[in-house]
Amino acid sequence: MTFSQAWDAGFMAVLIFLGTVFAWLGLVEPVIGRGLLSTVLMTLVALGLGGAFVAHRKRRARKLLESVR
Amino acid sequence: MIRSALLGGVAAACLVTPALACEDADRVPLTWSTIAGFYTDAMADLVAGFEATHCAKVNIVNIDNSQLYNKQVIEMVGATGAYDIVTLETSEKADFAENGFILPMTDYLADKQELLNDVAPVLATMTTRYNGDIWGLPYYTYTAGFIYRADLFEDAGEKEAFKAKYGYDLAVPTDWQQHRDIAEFFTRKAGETLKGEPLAKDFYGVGLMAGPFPEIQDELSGPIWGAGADWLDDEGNVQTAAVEKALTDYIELLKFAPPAALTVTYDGVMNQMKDGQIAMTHGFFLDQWPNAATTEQSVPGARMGVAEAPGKKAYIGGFLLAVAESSAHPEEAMDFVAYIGGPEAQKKFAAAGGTTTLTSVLNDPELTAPENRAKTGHFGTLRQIFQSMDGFQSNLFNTPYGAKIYNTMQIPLQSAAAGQTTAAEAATRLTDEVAKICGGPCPIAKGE
Amino acid sequence: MAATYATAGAGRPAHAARGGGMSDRAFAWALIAPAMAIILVFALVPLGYAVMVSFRMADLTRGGLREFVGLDNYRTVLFDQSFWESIAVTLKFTVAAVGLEMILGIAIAFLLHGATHGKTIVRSILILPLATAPAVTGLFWRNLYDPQFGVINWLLGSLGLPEPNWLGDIDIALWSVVLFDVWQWTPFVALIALAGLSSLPREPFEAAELDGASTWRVLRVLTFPMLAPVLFLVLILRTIDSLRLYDAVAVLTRGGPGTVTETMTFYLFRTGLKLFRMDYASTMAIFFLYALLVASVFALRPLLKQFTERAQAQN
Amino acid sequence: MLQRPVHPAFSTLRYALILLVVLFAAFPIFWMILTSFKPPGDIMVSPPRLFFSPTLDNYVHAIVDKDFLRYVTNTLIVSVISTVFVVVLGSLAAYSFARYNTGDGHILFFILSTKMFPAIAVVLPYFLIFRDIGRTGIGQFLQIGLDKPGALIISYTMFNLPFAIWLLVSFFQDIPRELEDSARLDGLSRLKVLRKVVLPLAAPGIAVTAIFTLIFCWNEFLFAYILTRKTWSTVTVGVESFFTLQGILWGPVAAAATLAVLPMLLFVLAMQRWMVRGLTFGAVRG
Repeated sequence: MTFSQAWDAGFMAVLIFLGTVFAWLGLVEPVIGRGLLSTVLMTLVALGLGGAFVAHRKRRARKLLESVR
Repeated sequence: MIRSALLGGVAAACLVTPALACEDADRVPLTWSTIAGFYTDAMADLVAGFEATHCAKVNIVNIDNSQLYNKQVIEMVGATGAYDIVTLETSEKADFAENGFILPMTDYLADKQELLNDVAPVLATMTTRYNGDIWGLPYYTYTAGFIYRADLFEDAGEKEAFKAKYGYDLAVPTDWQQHRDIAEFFTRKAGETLKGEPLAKDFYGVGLMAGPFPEIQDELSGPIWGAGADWLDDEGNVQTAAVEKALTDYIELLKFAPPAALTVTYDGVMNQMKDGQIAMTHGFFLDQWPNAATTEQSVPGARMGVAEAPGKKAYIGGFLLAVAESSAHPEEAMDFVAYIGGPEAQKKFAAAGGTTTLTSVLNDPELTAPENRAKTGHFGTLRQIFQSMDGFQSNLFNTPYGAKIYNTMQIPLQSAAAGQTTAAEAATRLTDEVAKICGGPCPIAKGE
Repeated sequence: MAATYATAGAGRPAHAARGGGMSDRAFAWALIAPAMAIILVFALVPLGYAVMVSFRMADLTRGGLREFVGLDNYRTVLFDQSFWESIAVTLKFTVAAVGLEMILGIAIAFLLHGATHGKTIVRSILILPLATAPAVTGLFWRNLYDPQFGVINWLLGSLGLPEPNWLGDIDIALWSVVLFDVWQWTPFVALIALAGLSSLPREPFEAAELDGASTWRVLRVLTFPMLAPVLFLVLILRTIDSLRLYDAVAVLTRGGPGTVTETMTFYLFRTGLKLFRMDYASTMAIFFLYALLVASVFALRPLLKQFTERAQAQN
Repeated sequence: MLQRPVHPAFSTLRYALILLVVLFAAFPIFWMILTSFKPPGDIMVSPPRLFFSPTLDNYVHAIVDKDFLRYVTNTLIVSVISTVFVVVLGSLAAYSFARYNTGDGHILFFILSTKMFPAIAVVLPYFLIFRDIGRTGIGQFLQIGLDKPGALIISYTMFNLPFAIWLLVSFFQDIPRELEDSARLDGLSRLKVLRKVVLPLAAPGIAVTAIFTLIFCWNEFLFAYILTRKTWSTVTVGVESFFTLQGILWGPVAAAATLAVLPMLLFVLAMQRWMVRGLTFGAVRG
C-alpha cells in the first residue's frame, strides 16, 4: 500500500469518523439521551466504521498488487 | 447666515482665552470612532474648537452606522488602543460597561455637575448611567416624535371628508387608533384627488421603517411603551403578548404604507416624504427634521409639522461619547467628551442642524427663533417629549445584553412585517432568541 | 483523494538519467515550499483556533474564551432552526445561480464564438460587471431595485408589466439576489468557455463536417467532451464561491425580508460579529467545511485524476 | 469551429441576442456612470430622469471631501502586490504539481480545501494574529500590522493562491513535454528550463490568472473591513463614508464606483490581448 493510498484511506476514514459523530449527535442522542455511555458508544462506533474502511482499502490494495504481479 | 453670525460670536470667545502654548509636535493624538457622514462639516468645527483650547490632535474615523457596534467591539476586544473615544448607541452602553471596554467618568464629572444637570434628566439616566456609575456624555439625540404634512391636516376639504368618514376631527393623532384612521384616510390611488388636485402617482397615508434594519424596533417601541408594557419585564423576560399586539397593529398599518417600506429605514421614509408620497410618519426620529423640512421646497404647497408621537411615548435615546479602556490618553479623551457634550460645542452643533442633548441649548432664544425653523423647528417638541417622558426607563437599555438583543430583534420582527411569519410566531421567536442570548432571564441593573 | 492515482506497484519509471532522481524530487518540493508556507500557516492556524474555540464557551462580550464544554456547541448548532433554514437558502441560491450562470455562460460563449466581428468590444464589455466590487455595485443595484425610484420598475411600468417589490417581497427577494449574482458572474463563465471553445483544434471538426455529422452530434461527441475540463473547473469554483456568498446579501438585502435571503455565511457573520458568539460561529464553520470536504472528495475526483495522470504520463 | 455558411436570418438573430447580452451586462454600469453626473435633486425621484443638467459635484465630493482617490490607490497597491505574490508563488507550485505530480494530488486537494472554510470564522484569528505581528519589531518594519498594507497583502495572497494554482496547473500541463526535454538535453538547468522555456509559453495563461486574481483582490470586502481602519482602507470599505444619517448619497457613491471601475477596466483592456491568447492556450497544442 503506497503512502498515497494510505493517506487517501486515512483521510476518508477521518471523514467517516466525523460523519458518524455528527450523525450520532443529531439522530441517535435525542433518542437514547446524552451521557457518558452514549458518548463512549458513539466513539466506538465511529472508530469501528473508520477502521473497517481502512481495512477494506488495505485488502483492495493487496488484491490489486497480486493481480499485477 | 445664522451659522456665520453664531460662529463669529463663538470664535470671538475663543480668541479671548489665552493663546494655547502648544506646538503641533507634542499634541496628544486622539482617535474618535463615530457614525459615517454625520454632519461632517459640523464635526470639523467641533473638533477644531476642541483643538484650539486643548493640546490634542483629533482623528475622526467614520464608520457606517450598521457596522459601528461590531467594529468597535472588535477593537475593544483586541485592546488595540485604536479608538480613544467611542460612540455608543443607548442599548450598547451597558454591554460596553459590563465588559470593561469603557472607563467610568463618575469621578471626572464629579465637579462638572452643572453640565450633567443640563442634559435632559430622562436622557441622562437612559444614556449615561449604569450600575451606579456615569459612563460618558450624550452628544446627539435621535429621540422620536411625529412628523406630518401640516398642509394636508389643515386642508378644509380633507378635514370635512375625514369628519364625515370617522366622526371626529382630523388633527394630530393622540393615540395609535387615530393614527391608523388617518393613515387609512390618506392612502389613495393615482387619479384620486388630494387637496382637490388629482394625484399623478399613488399616495400613501404613512411611511414605515419596516426594512431589515434595527429601526423597525425603534418604531414598535412607541406603541409598546404607550400600552404601558416594555420589551423586557423586570425579571428579564420578553413580554410576548405586548410584542404580538404591537406587531399585529403594525402589520395592519403596513397596508397604508408604500411597498418599499419593507426595504427602507429612516432615509427611505424621508425620500418618500420629500417626493410627496406619504402624509405622515410613525414614531420618527426628530433629528431628521432638517431633512424633512426640505419637503417644503420639493413638494409645492407642502408645509411640515412636528409633534409628540401618539400616546406621548416613542423611542428615546442618544449617542453616548465614552472613553475606551484601552485608550493611551484617557485624561485628554475625557476632556474631549466633556467638551463635545458641553454647551459651547452643542451650540455650534445645533446651529449646523444637529439635534442637541442640552436643555439650555434647546431653550436658546436665538437658536429657536422662527427664522431658524428649518434647522431647529423641532426643539420645542423635544422639550415637550423630555417632560412627558420624564422618569421613563426601558429594561432594554439596562441589561448588559441590550446591544445583542437590539441587533437580533429586527430579524423576527421584520419576518412578521414581511409576511414570512405571523405576529404570534415572531413574538415567540423573539422570546426564544432573547432567552438564548441571555442564557435564561436577562439580568436587569436599574439605571441609578 | 478519490481512488488512489499512482497505479499500485508499478511505481514511477526511474528517471535517474536526468542528473539524479533525488534532485528531481527535492526540486519539486522546493518549488511548492514558498506557496505552502503561506497556505499552511494562514489556513491551519485559524482552523486550529476555530476547532479549539468550538469546544469551549466563547462570547467575546462575556469574558471571551471560557470553559471547555465538550460537544455542546455542536449539539446547539445541530438543533438550531435558523442554521438549517440558512443552509436551505444557501443551497437554493447556489443551485439557481450556478445553474443559470453555467447555462447562460456557455450559451453566450457559443453565440460569440460564431460571431465574425466585434468580438473584442463585446468581450471587454462583458468583463465590466466583473471589474466592479459586489460591495460597491451591489449597493447601486439596491438603487436600481427600489420599487419607487428604481429604473428597473420604471422600465417595466412603461411597458405595462407588473412592478415587483424586488427586495421586499418574500417570494422574489432571493431571486433578485440570484439575478444580481448572475449579472456579475455569467460573463466570467462565458469568457472562460469562449476561450476554451476557440482553443479547440480544428481537425476533428472538419473531419466531422466532411462526413456530415449533425451539429447536435458534433456538440455531444466532440465539443463538450473536449471542453469538459475547463468547464468543470469553472463549475467547481463558482459553486464554492456561491456557497460562501456574503457580499451580495450583506449589501442588497441584509438577509431580509425576515430571513428569506439569509445565507449560511450571513447567519454565521451575524452570530460571530454581531452576537460575538465565536463558539457557535466556529462550530458552524466547521460543519460547513466538513460538508464541503465530503462533497468535493467526490466532485474533485475526475479533475484530480486527470491532473495526476497527465503529470505521471509525462515523467 | 464550424465554418459552414450560415443562413442570414440566423446570423441577425445571433447579433440581436448578442446585443441583448451586452445591454444586460452594460446597462447597470451605464446607469451608474450616468447617476455619477446627476445633481442630487435628480437622483432619488420617481420617475427616474434620463435628461438632466450634468454636474461634476459628485466627483468633487468623492475626490476632495472624502479623499476617495486614496482608497483607490490603497486598493491598487494591495491588489497589485498580492497579485504578484500569487502569480510568482502560484506558478512555481503549479509547475511542480503539473510536471512532478508532487503530493500525488493530495496537496492540490488540501490547497483548494482551504477555500472552503468561511472567511468570517477566520477573520477574528487573522485580526488577533496581525495585531500581535504588528506589535513586534519585524511587523512594524515589514508593515504587517493592523491598518497596514502587509496584513491585507498576506490575506489576499492566501485567499487567491488556491484558485491561481489550480488554473495554472491546467495551463502548464498543456505545454508539451518535448520542448522541455530538448532544452534539458542542451544542458540547461531545471530552473533555466522553467524560466526560459516554460514560463514564456505559459505567459498567456499566467496573464489570465493574474487578471482574475487582481479582480478578486479588488472586490474583496470582509478582510479589508476588519483588518484596516482608516489609513489603509480599500475601495469597498471607503464606500461606507457615503452612508450618512440623511441616507446613502447616491451621487457620490456612483462617482466613487465609477472611479473604482476605471483602473480595473483599463488594466483588463490592456491585458485583453494576453487574455485571448492565454485562454486559447491550446493553440500551441493544436
